[in-house]
Parts: sequence; C-alpha cells; structure tokens
Amino acid sequence: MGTLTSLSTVRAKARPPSVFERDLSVVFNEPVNGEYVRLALAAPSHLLERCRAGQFFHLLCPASGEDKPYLRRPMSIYGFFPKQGELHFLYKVTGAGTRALSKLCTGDSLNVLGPLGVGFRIEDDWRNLVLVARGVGLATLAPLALEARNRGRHLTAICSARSHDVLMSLDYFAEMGAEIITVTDADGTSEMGNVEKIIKRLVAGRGVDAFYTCGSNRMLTLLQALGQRYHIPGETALEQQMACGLGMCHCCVRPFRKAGALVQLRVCREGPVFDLQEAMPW
Amino acid sequence: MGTLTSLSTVRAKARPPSVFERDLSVVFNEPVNGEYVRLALAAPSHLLERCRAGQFFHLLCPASGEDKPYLRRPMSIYGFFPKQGELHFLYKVTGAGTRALSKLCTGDSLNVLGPLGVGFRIEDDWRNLVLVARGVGLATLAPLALEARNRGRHLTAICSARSHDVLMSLDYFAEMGAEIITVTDADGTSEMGNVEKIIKRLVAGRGVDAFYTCGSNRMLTLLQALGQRYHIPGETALEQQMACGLGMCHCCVRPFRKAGALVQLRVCREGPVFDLQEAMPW
Amino acid sequence: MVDLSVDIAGMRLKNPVMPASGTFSEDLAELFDIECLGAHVTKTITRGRRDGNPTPRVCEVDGSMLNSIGIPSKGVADFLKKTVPFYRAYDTPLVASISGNTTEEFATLCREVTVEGVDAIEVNVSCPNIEEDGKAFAIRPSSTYAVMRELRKATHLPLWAKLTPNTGETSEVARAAEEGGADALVVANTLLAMAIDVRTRRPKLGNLMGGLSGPSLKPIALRMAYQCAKATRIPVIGCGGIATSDDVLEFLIAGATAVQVGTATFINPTAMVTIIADLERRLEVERIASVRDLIGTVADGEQKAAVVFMEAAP
Amino acid sequence: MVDLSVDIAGMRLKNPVMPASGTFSEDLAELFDIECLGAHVTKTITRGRRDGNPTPRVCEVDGSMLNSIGIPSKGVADFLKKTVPFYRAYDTPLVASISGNTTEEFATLCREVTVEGVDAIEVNVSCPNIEEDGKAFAIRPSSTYAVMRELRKATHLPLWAKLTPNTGETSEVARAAEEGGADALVVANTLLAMAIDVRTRRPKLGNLMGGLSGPSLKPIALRMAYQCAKATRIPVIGCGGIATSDDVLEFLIAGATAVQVGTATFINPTAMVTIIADLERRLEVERIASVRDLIGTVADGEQKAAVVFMEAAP
Ligand SMILES: Cc1cc2nc3c(=O)[nH]c(=O)nc-3n(C[C@H](O)[C@H](O)[C@H](O)COP(=O)(O)OP(=O)(O)OC[C@H]3O[C@@H](n4cnc5c(N)ncnc54)[C@H](O)[C@@H]3O)c2cc1C
Ligand SMILES: Cc1cc2nc3c(=O)[nH]c(=O)nc-3n(C[C@H](O)[C@H](O)[C@H](O)COP(=O)(O)OP(=O)(O)OC[C@H]3O[C@@H](n4cnc5c(N)ncnc54)[C@H](O)[C@@H]3O)c2cc1C
Ligand SMILES: Cc1cc2nc3c(=O)[nH]c(=O)nc-3n(C[C@H](O)[C@H](O)[C@H](O)COP(=O)(O)O)c2cc1C
Ligand SMILES: Cc1cc2nc3c(=O)[nH]c(=O)nc-3n(C[C@H](O)[C@H](O)[C@H](O)COP(=O)(O)O)c2cc1C
Ligand code: FES
Ligand code: FES
Repeated sequence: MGTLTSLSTVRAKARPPSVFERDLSVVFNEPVNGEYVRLALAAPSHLLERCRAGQFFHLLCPASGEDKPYLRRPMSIYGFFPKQGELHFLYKVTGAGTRALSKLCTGDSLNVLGPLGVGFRIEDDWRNLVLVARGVGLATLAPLALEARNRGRHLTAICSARSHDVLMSLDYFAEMGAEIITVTDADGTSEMGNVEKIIKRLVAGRGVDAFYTCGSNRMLTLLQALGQRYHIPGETALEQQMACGLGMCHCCVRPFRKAGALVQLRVCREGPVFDLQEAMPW
Repeated sequence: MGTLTSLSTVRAKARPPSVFERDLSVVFNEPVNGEYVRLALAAPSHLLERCRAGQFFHLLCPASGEDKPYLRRPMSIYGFFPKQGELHFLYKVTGAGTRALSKLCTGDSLNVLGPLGVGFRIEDDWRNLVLVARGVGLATLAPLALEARNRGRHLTAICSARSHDVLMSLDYFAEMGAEIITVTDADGTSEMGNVEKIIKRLVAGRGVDAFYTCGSNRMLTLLQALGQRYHIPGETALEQQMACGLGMCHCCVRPFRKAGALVQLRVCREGPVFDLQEAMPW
Repeated sequence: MVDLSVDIAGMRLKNPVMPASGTFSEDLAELFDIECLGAHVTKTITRGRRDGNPTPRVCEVDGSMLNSIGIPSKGVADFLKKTVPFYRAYDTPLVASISGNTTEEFATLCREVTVEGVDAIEVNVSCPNIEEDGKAFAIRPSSTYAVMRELRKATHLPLWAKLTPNTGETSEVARAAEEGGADALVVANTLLAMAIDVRTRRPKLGNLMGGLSGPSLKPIALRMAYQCAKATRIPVIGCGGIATSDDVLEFLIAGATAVQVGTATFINPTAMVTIIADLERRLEVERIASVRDLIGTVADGEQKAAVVFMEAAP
Repeated sequence: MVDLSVDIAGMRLKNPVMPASGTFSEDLAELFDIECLGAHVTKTITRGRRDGNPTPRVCEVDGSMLNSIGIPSKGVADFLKKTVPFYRAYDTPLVASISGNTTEEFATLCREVTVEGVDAIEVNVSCPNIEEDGKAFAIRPSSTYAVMRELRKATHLPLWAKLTPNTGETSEVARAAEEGGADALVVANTLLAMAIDVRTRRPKLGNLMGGLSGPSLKPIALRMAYQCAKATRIPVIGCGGIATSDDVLEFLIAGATAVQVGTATFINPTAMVTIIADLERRLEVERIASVRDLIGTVADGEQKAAVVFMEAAP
C-alpha cells in the first residue's frame, strides 16, 4: 500500500510501467508427473528482473476444443532466470483453464500479465529459513530457494506429498543448495505429529529465523502454533478466486487478523504472501 | 411438404433417418483462387446416395483464433461422389464461419448436418437444360451438371464472373460434358443485354426446356422475363439467414408469388430451390 | 436402473428433457425417434393466421443468438387438423403452446386447443398485452394474474405459464401466475436484445430488436428458475441456454423439476438425445436412484433468507 | 486528424471511452498512462465502511462472468482523503460513483462528494432501496424519480444515473431519471444471475446470486442504450460487454454518446488503450471527421415507431 499513497504525489504516468502485459513464447510445456505440468516461457530480462519469489502472473489461457476459459488464471512464479531469459510455471491440471494451458506447444504464444502482488520477505537477519510445502504449494515456494541462495541464506525445505512419485522439485531445491527433508503419506511420515517433531529438531539444532508455507491448511495451523511458541516469524502464500489480478475488483479478498480485528485484504494486491500469524486457516 | 403430411399416418420413428448429423474428416481444403476455397470431406456412401443437386448441408464451423462462430453455416453441395466417398463444397471466405472453415487441415473433422432441403427438379421431358451462374452461385449449380450427365441430358452452362481469373468450375463442367459459355465484366460480355442475346440464340437453336440460376438478382429477373416470353419453366436457388436448417425455427422465410398471393416459405425446407417464376428478386 | 421420470402437475414424463416452443417441430423426427423425449412442445400458435416479422429474423451474437420470428402462425384450425394428429402417433405427452394479444382471444384459443391428444397447454404470457400498454402480460404481476385467471376458466388441462426474463419482478410474477391458476411455470422465454451491423449501420434483425437465447441466457434463466421455485409451490420447468447434462443438473439442483432445450438443438439437432443418455449415465455413476432426488438440492443454506435483498444488490 | 471528443452534459471528454465503476482503480496506472482515458470513474462508495459480500465473489460462466462484490467501501472520508487527491494529478475529468440504501443517505453522500476535483457524480441507482421492498431504485420509474429529485437538490455537479437491466420498464425508468434531474444515463449495470457447481451443489458465488457482465450482456445493454436514447433527450453512456472498437461503434450508432468498459479490462488490462487507438484509426480510414457524427445514426427507419410494441414481442 506504500506505493499507492506515494502515487498521489508522484504522478503515476511519469513512471515506467511496473506490471507488463505481454505475449510470450513457449519454450517447453512438459508433464512433470501424472498431475503437474512445467511451462517455460521466453521472457525479456527487464520483465524477469522485476520478478520476486511469491509473486504471480495472471495468464490468459487460450481456448482449446471445448474449453473456453474466459477470465485469466493466476499462477505463481515457479522460476525466473534473467540469464536464460526464461519464466517458469508449475501447474496442476484441474479445469478448463489449466487443461487449455496444458495443450500449448513449443513456439505457441501465451499472454501473461505480471509480475503481480507482493512476494516473500527475507529480512536481513533471517539466516536460517524453513519452508514447508505440499502439493502445488511447492510451485509457489520453490523460487524462495533461488532467492535464498542468491542472498546467501540457509534454507531447509520440508517437502510433503502423497507418495514419492509425486514429490516434485527435489532437484530444483538440491540445485539451489537447500537441505531437503521429504515426508509422504505412503511412508506415514507426513502426518502433523512427525512434521512437528522434524521442525522442533531444526529449531533446537541450527535454529530457525523464519517459516514459509503454502497450500496446506494443516501446515499453516502447525506453523502458526510453532511460530507463536518459539517467537519465529513467518509468511504464507494464499489463494483466492480472482478477476482482475490488479487490485481493482475486490473479488479476491480474504479475512486477516490485524490488531485484534478482522480485516479483508486482497490476495492479488496485499498478497498473495501474508504474515503467518495474520492469516486465517480456511 | 408431401413427406410431412404422410408422417401423420406412417409413424416417423419407424423410418430410418433421412438427414444425418456426422463428423466427417477433411480430405482436402484448398484455395481455388483468391476468394474461394474447395473443401472435400470423406463421407459414407449411404449419406452421399441421399444427396441431390441443389441441396445443402449445415456446417458446424469450429472456433479458430478470434473467430467463434456459434450458429451452423449453410453450404450448397458442390459435388457428391459415392464411388470416391467424397462430399465437396465450394465456399467464399466472408466472415467468422467461413474464415474458421478455411483453417481446416486434412484429417481434421467437421460436423455436418444434411443433406437438407429440396434440390433441383429435372423433369423427364426436360432434354436441354441451361444454367446461368455467377459468383458463388456456381457452387450451387455445379452438381446439376453431374445429375444432367447421369440422366443423359444436354446442359449449357453460362458462367459469369468479374474476370477470367475468378471464373471457376469450368473444368468441372467440361468433365461433365456440359457446353460452356463464359462471360466476364472484364470483357464486357457479362452485361445483361449480351447474356440475353446468348440465351435467345440457344432458344432459337437446339431449344431450351428449363432454366436454372442462382446468386444473381439480375440473372433471376432476366430468366423470369425470358421464361415467360418463351414459356420455359425454370428453377432458382435462394439464400436466407438460417438457424436450424431443418424447418423448425421459421427464421429463413422469403416471400413467393403463389396463385396471386404472397406466401412466406422456408428456404431450408420448401427450398433452397424454388420455381423460377414464383421467386421474388431481392 | 436409474429413474429419470418426473411429475409435472399430475402428468408423468419419462424423463425431464423436452424441447422449447419454437425450436422443435415434426421435422426433427427425420433425425431421431422423438418418442425418446419427455414431452413434445409445439411452436406457439395464435388463433388466426400471422405472417411473422420481416427478415433477417436471426443473427448471431457472441456465443449466442437473437431471433425475431414474431410468431408466424397458420392458426388454430391448421393446428388441430395437422399438428395434433401427427403427434398422436406418439405416447409422449403433447404440450400445445398458445398466445393471444387480448385476454379474450387468449382464453378462446385456450378453449379451442383443449382437445383429445393435447395433454397440457403452455401459455406464452411473454407476448404483448395490447389492452394495456403493449408490454408482455408476464412483465407485471397484475396482468399475469388477470390473464391466468381467465385462462384457468377456459380449460381443465394443466396450464403451464411461460414467463419472460424482461421483468424486475420475477418472484412476484411467479406468485401471481400460481394464484391465477397456473399448474407449472416455464422459466423462461428470450430476453429482449439488439445488435447492429457497424458497417451498414443497420440493425441485424429486420425487426430491430429480438430475443436473446442460448448460452448467454443460462445464468439469468437459472437465477429465475431458482427464484420461481422458492416463490411458489408449483413445478418449475427450466429453460434458457441448456445444452448439456451438466446444464440440466444445474437447473434441477436449483429447483426445476424438468427442463426445455431450445437453441442447443439448432447447433446440435440431436442435443436432447445426448443429454438424456448422459443424464442417465451420470445418475448411474453417482448412484442417484431418481432424478427427482436432485430437485432443489442446492446448498443455499444461510443465504436463502436474504434472497430478496440480494436480488437487488449484485 | 479525427476528432474523438464528446460532450456529456457540458463536460468535454477527449474521447468517448472511460472505465466502468468497480472495474478500475489507481492500480491500473501501473500498466499505462491513464491520462489517455475519456474520464476516470471510481468504484461506487457508500457513506460508511462496508465489508462487502462473502467469497467467492466471482465466477466464470460461458464466455462471461458473475460477480457479487457487494460494494465494499472504505467510506466517504477515505475517498475524499485518498482517492480524490490521487486523481487530481490528472487533467482527465473525475466521476465519483456513489450509492445509498435510503434516499437521505444517498443525498447526504451526494453533497459530501461535491468537492473540488470531482467533475461529475455517477449515482448507482441499481442499489437496493431498503425503504421500499429492497428492490433497486432503478427497477421502477416511481422510485427512480423520487431518489433522483433528492439527489438533484444535493449537488450542482452533473448527475449521471446508472440504470439496471433488471427491469421490464427501461424506457419509463430512463424518462423518470431525466425528469428527476439526471444529466446523463449510464446504461447499464450488471444483470442478476446465478451459477451452481453441480459437483458440490453449492452456488458458485458466496452470495448465491450476482451480476452478469461481459460479452453476454452486450446485446441487452445495447438494446437498453437504444431505448434510453429514444426515450430521453439527455446523453446516454453505453456500458455492457464492450471489448473492441467495433463494440464502441455499435453503441454510438445505437445512440450512445460515450461508453464505459468494464469486464474487458480484467481480460486485457490495456483494452481501453487499444480501443481508443483502434477507434481513431477506424474513423481515419472511413473518413469520419468526428466521433460525434456517428451518434444515433442507426438505420432504424421504418421500425422505430413500433419500438414499444416490439419490446414485448421478440
Ligand atoms: C496467487 C495464486 C497463485 C497460484 N499458483 C498456482 C501454481 O503455481 N500452480 C497451480 O497449479 N495453481 C496455482 N494456483 C491455482 C490456480 O490459479 C488454479 O488452479 C487455476 O486457476 C484453475 O483454473 P482451471 O480453469 O483449470 O480450473 P477451474 O476450476 O475450471 O477454474 C474455474 C475458476 O476458478 C478459479 N480457480 C480455481 N481454482 C482456484 C484456486 N485454487 N485459486 C484461485 N482461483 C481458482 C479459476 O481461476 C477460474 O476462474 C494459484 C492461485 C493463486 C490465487
Ligand atoms: C442454402 C444456402 C446455400 C449456400 N451455399 C453456399 C455455397 O455453396 N458457397 C458459399 O460460399 N456460400 C454459400 N451460402 C452462403 C453462406 O451460407 C454464407 O456465406 C456463410 O454463412 C457466411 O458465414 P460467415 O460466418 O463466413 O459470414 P458472416 O457474415 O460473419 O455470417 C454471419 C451470419 O450471417 C449468415 N449469413 C451470411 N451470409 C449469408 C448468406 N449469403 N446466406 C445465408 N446466411 C448468411 C451466417 O450463416 C451467419 O449466421 C449459402 C447459403 C444458403 C442459405
Ligand atoms: C427461433 C426461436 C423461436 C422461438 N419461438 C418461441 C415461441 O413460439 N414460443 C415461445 O414460448 N418461445 C419461443 N422461443 C423461446 C424458446 O422457447 C426458449 O424459451 C428460449 O429460446 C430460451 O431457451 P434456449 O436458450 O434453450 O433457446 C423461441 C426461441 C427461438 C430461438
Ligand atoms: C467486479 C465488478 C464490480 C463492479 N462494481 C460496480 C460498482 O461498484 N458500481 C457500479 O455502478 N457498477 C459496478 N459494476 C458494474 C460495471 O460498472 C458495469 O456496469 C458492468 O460490469 C457491465 O459492463 P461490462 O460488461 O463492460 O463489465 C461492477 C462490475 C464488476 C464486474
Ligand atoms: S482480483 Fe481483482 S482485486 Fe484482486
Ligand atoms: S432455418 Fe430454421 S426453419 Fe429454416
């Protein structure tokens, strides 16, 4: 909101656009496993340089066969690589929009709007970061590993999934030098009691300066409790149905606890990343 | 309408369907000149055997890019070849539907509904047939040459166009053994006075038993006059905006002179071929 | 075996899928056995002959269509002589759609079509009432009630009132129709709309304005079907943009007992056949014994008390 | 050089393209220079704070969308302190959209936003009138007239009345607004609609019902714009499904003096920029000197006398 009030004095039109609407060309669009697809788009560096972990793009999915998505679809930045000139997404095929997206071929073009929203914060004195991710939450949290490496922080990634087959992004995290802990339903290791034990061990060990999570209600609740107990700050990324993605329509609000009261904040503008303790389980 | 009243006694459901809704596969879809495209579909012989010159199909043009045609588009049968198993159309690219049609590739599928409507009549004692066609009217009249040959009639085709480049179907008519007379705006031979002279020569020569036309108001008016003067019967195919194509919606009516009164008839059901003298210039 | 049958005011339909008036005729029997339908609904007729509106009578708008047919009619004599006998060859119930510009004309026609072979009468009260200001009867509760009361006196057959979306008082009109004697509500007719060719600057319809039908109408008709089901105790027959079995489920869940399929038949003439088959399969897969178990099952819990307020405040 | 400027009740707009209330905010300035727009129209505010409706507040329907935002508002104080100053940096006229649930509240707010920096007031009379039965003011001519008369007394600024499509009396409501003192009509707001998720059987909107906007609304809004232009002598601002310069031409030809673009901005945030550029190019190519030469040029010749009748008989 800081940017918004400053606009009233500095005339907005004097500034270069900070959000882009562009047709980007598909580099690849490949299945990761039965459910997820990884999409890479060729993007100019001035766009990629504006990207931050936790931000998202609003994608204009093309019509494809019976599927005629109308609204844009929000999708977290999975990776942004100014040197290669690539912007990556990781998505789960769930309905008309993502189904149409999954039909894109190399060379096709896709209209994107972004980067949008507020990304993850990494305060200067947060040395040891812990992220806990499950399912598609991984897509949102993955670029945090990239930023952590770039800024020389230690990151532990606790990755949860139904089974080892659908555990994603392990290579990605390994490449970024993150420490990886995997838990699965198949092993019985993903239940909350065990995750709690793992995190407590991390706190007792090298210590934890910040938690990050996304995509699981139970993880959010657990981290809120541990954060309160050990006074560890944290952040979570949230989702909501969106129309504009820019803050104009007020479709995407969620309630947050702020100073004892419930306030409605826009996921697309004040989020999608929010303070861990202010967020409400859904 | 004869079939309709008979239905009240013979239960319709006992009869096999006489109109088909089918996905057919594209054999080719090639430009004929700058404006027209010829489309060939692979079709089963039981469908092709029901086709008559003058009938049409109602095509479900696919969405393509920005073009999202909703209603079906009526298109005359340009050729039907039970032996090769092919159904042909000749169309002019004019709007969303035909533009989408023109994007079809070999092997793509197209949903068609037909054959629909009443085709051209060739009475047993009509030996010498004359057709006068211009522009896209050729598409509708061409299969008449096929039927004339099959039934051993002599056909003279007067083909009119802006210039020789856009004169179509000459090979087709030649193959069917028709006598061809071409007139063009470029030569100045297509003006009505000249066409009238040509027809009068035919009447005076081997004689004319029936006129057929389509696609030009001026031709229709000329043939109506000559038909009355020489007592030569004839038929014309007409167009109108359509929704159902089957006779249900009454969208496609045009006025006709019948027994001194004006009556509204459905182009899709009582037509698209009508008596030459009953038709009204538009 | 799932049970697709539904009951509309004492009339049993083998399934809840029937054609919408004006989008169906004997001609469709050339494509499939129309005995498979829940009912046969004929094109609206007037007492006397009418030519209908000038052409073009149809045009396309974004993913839907406009029409201004204007109810051409061969009159009631032709209907009784040709149409009714045609459908007598079928066991499927026949629903005759009628319309009139004055209450008296309407009631007379209602009496005239009360014949053997006609199983219910759909009264198209979306037609103009020339005794008042030319607005459709079903735009106002008062004129709806007045015409329904006279129609009720004119026949012992079930009366289905077909409502218009061109009103701000759907619930009130529905209640007025019920009080006036309607046995069921058909919701809804087309929505008044317009399109202009920007090249020629001419209206795309010969009649200037026409009725919107097809997919664009669906969310509006669904809202009306829901309102009518809440506002009355008589069965609601949903109509507007229905093209798939999912659309049928949506209307049933909202509170409709049956549905009519209109424009979809123009796009896919066998749409109703496909919908019925899909519906049966869906129920089997989801182990729902009867289609009637779906009616009005929308999970509207907390909100429904606030419906009137919400009506006005999207 | 073509002239794109138009005049709305004495206010000169550099071009006829402006955003629709609720689909625009300061945030769009991050994408392009919003000085290029004909006017800036703010989201409707109420006097006090309001949270708005439960989520989900938006869903997709066939090629369009439904919303039930419910006018969340930070109240008039916030508006005067933050919103008005933001737009003061622009030369483009600022139009403040307001709403109230009682005539008095509405009129008070109207007075409060009559400040320097606000150039016109758009009164969203499509909101519920809780002093009557909760229906929107603009559903009936009588309540439209009554509220407009009070609003007229509350300000000297141009008053734009924003009408609702949820009525069977568009022409009458338009005349009532004019008589009540409106300087222009914005035609129209969203159309009440509904969608249900057939898997969960839950309404797709947290509020059960919501407003339809986008391409599906266009032929309905166009019809209303035409009706309003015929029924009154004040300028009409068309709104509903406008996404291209062709759509703008269609509304101008139908009789609108300017247009508002809503949902299209959600799909293509730079839609208005593209539309303005395309419009200029179109006029150049077709050698039309001024966009004003297009207004109301629809070739409705013979039909227009019969409009009222046709309204009821598609
Ligand atoms: C900020 C943000 C980041 C996201 N990042 C990712 C990601 O990286 N990878 C990924 O797979 N998914 C992500 N999602 C969820 C993704 O947006 C939805 O899965 C997608 O919109 C579904 O569209 P659909 O047409 O395939 O499904 P449908 O169910 O057909 O969608 C219907 C409508 O609901 C909306 N919708 C459905 N699910 C969601 C959801 N979970 N959140 C918001 N809107 C939804 C759609 O946008 C569409 O408008 C993110 C959502 C948000 C809000
Ligand atoms: C019985 C019949 C046979 C026809 N045969 C041929 C043929 O063999 N070859 C050919 O090129 N064209 C033929 N036409 C015309 C053809 O149907 C139109 O050119 C086509 O529908 C245009 O569609 P569009 O989407 O490209 O154009 P658009 O102008 O975008 O169409 C908009 C709407 O108007 C309708 N429409 C436009 N022009 C016509 C027209 N002339 N007649 C009827 N509806 C129209 C379309 O079907 C559509 O619903 C025939 C028309 C009829 C009625
Ligand atoms: C071409 C056409 C003709 C129609 N004629 C009538 C009619 O005669 N009587 C009537 O009550 N409704 C008529 N309707 C309205 C339909 O019955 C139906 O209510 C409307 O089209 C909405 O349903 P749909 O979206 O499934 O088409 C007609 C609709 C169309 C498209
Ligand atoms: C998300 C959303 C919010 C809206 N909020 C308002 C509002 O606050 N006040 C108002 O008068 N109209 C509001 N509208 C209606 C629009 O201003 C416009 O009238 C309508 O959407 C039709 O135009 P469109 O089809 O171009 O979107 C809103 C519409 C949408 C989609
Ligand atoms: S999606 Fe429009 S405000 Fe967030
Ligand atoms: S197109 Fe429907 S009756 Fe001819």
